[in-house]
Amino acid sequence: MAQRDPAPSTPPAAGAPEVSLTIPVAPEMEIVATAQADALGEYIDMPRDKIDEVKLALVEACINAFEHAQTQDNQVHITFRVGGRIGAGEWLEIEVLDRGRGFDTAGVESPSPQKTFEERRRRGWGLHIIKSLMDEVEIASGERGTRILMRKYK
Amino acid sequence: MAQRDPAPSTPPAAGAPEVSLTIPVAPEMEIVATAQADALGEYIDMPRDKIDEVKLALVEACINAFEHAQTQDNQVHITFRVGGRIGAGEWLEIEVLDRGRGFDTAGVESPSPQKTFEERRRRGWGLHIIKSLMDEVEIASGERGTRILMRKYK
Amino acid sequence: MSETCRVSVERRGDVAVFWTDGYINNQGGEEIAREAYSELDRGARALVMNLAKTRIVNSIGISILIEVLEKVMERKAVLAFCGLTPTIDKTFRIMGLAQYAAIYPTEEEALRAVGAAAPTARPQVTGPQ
Amino acid sequence: MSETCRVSVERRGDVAVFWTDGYINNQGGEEIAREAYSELDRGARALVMNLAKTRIVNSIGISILIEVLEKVMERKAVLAFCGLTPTIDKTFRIMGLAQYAAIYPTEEEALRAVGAAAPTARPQVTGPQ
Ligand SMILES: Nc1ncnc2c1ncn2[C@@H]1O[C@H](COP(=O)(O)OP(=O)(O)O)[C@@H](O)[C@H]1O
Ligand SMILES: Nc1ncnc2c1ncn2[C@@H]1O[C@H](COP(=O)(O)OP(=O)(O)O)[C@@H](O)[C@H]1O
Repeated sequence: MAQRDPAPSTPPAAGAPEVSLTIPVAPEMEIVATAQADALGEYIDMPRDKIDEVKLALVEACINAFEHAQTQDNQVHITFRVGGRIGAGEWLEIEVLDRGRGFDTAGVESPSPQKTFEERRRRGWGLHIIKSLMDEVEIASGERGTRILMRKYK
Repeated sequence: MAQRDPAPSTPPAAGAPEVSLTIPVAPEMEIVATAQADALGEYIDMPRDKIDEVKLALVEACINAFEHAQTQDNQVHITFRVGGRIGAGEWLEIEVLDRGRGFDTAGVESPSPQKTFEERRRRGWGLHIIKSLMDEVEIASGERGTRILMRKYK
Repeated sequence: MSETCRVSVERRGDVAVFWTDGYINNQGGEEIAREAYSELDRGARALVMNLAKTRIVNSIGISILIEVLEKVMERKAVLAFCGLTPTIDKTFRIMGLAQYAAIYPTEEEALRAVGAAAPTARPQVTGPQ
Repeated sequence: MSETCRVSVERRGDVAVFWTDGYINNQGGEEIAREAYSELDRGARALVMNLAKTRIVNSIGISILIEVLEKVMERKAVLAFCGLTPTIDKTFRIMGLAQYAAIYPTEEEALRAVGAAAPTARPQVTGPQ
């Protein structure tokens, strides 16, 4: 991988089956990407509702890259990994990487229903939703792009 | 792409949305790959039965790479492209590439029901099925690997 | 594109019932908003949205639904949702939509709660999910 | 793994009815073959295979079904398929399976054709498609 800046602190799960997907920055491509989360969720027999949560988190990560990243390559790079011991702690991990302009992760204001309804600031929920729906989330962003690493246990 | 040997003669459709997927050589990963064909078939509103044909062709191309290619990288690289004018000649194209040992495409014997039933040579149908189910197929193989480029119109 | 949300609406007296089918993103949300505003303009006092055929609503889609909800409240009308998947239900709660709009498991319960006339046959929603 | 084919079998007199659910590859094919040989050993004179819940049979899976067919013919029994998707039907014809085995649209027609007793309730096939 060309980009080294936003390195997650957890080491990649060695030997875990890995599927990588590159989608263009284009409307509804985030939904095309969710097909892969679906297939890999089914592959590890993850319950349907959890697969739906993973799919929404993936959608949010993709549309962030589409909306905010201003990538040069016009692509979003997604890596899916499944791992854990069968029957004990199996998980699906998704890494969403864009080679865009990055952002200051510490500077993002937390959303709240109050801000949303009373101050009519209705956007700003994407990252919060990702963190709420996935079991582990790591966000690394810098001038070479943004990487979101998120994992959900079965 | 590192490999240049098996170059298809048709130029890649410029500007067509392109999704690329890399799967590991592992049991049932071919089915995980079909999820992408499904999603992109639906994206261009391809009829269900045609999507099924594309999926089987993709399965056959993947299991050939799994069974025969002896890849070093233990991966199969798949690129999906959709193109054509909306309402007129829209298509889904799939390129399946392995960096394996390749084979002599001219030397592959055609299968037939007679050989299958009378001579009990039941295998050898994969490439034939791919050609039967897809509208256009190009196979290029050399010592740097094998590339199957196949297209189906909507 | 197949995933684009289809919206169909039926009026039952002063209650408008919406059925969505497919992914609700900015486009789908705007389509719902358009229909909702037109129903409010035509005097609807309650909107019931049945999302049973929608599996994903993204945060942009929800932000538009919140806009609709605000308009509904301004008009002193009510908005009720039903047929939510657990994930959509969870997201609606996270974003606070559930604090201002009612959520019911089934369309029947939602209609009963808003005091709608008995449901008639449901119109055909065309297009894939 | 979810996609692995599940096979269930029910005996109706000397006819064995098979239902598959999921992807038929080498594993799924071998599972079917195992069950088929055991039914032949137990005196079945006809096998009816309902593939309605299978959307993909790969060429390795079909090559195993052809092996089963050959064994069936050796035993002077018959093999009938039903519930095929258009793509599976097409592939069976391409590979010549359709020349030696009968293909019927529905299970009812297949059962009638092989002269089976009236169908009873179908057993539950567990596991996802
Ligand atoms: N991939 C990204 N590249 C650049 N900036 C991003 C990216 N993802 C998020 N951001 C920044 O973080 C902010 C918060 O994102 P999010 O919580 O998803 O809400 P929203 O997208 O509705 O603004 C965005 O407004 C944007 O400034
Ligand atoms: N990706 C590949 N790499 C190397 N050899 C291949 C590949 N695909 C096909 N072949 C060769 O072509 C032959 C015919 O393939 P196919 O028609 O799919 O039937 P089968 O896989 O049942 O042998 C194979 O036996 C193999 O020798």
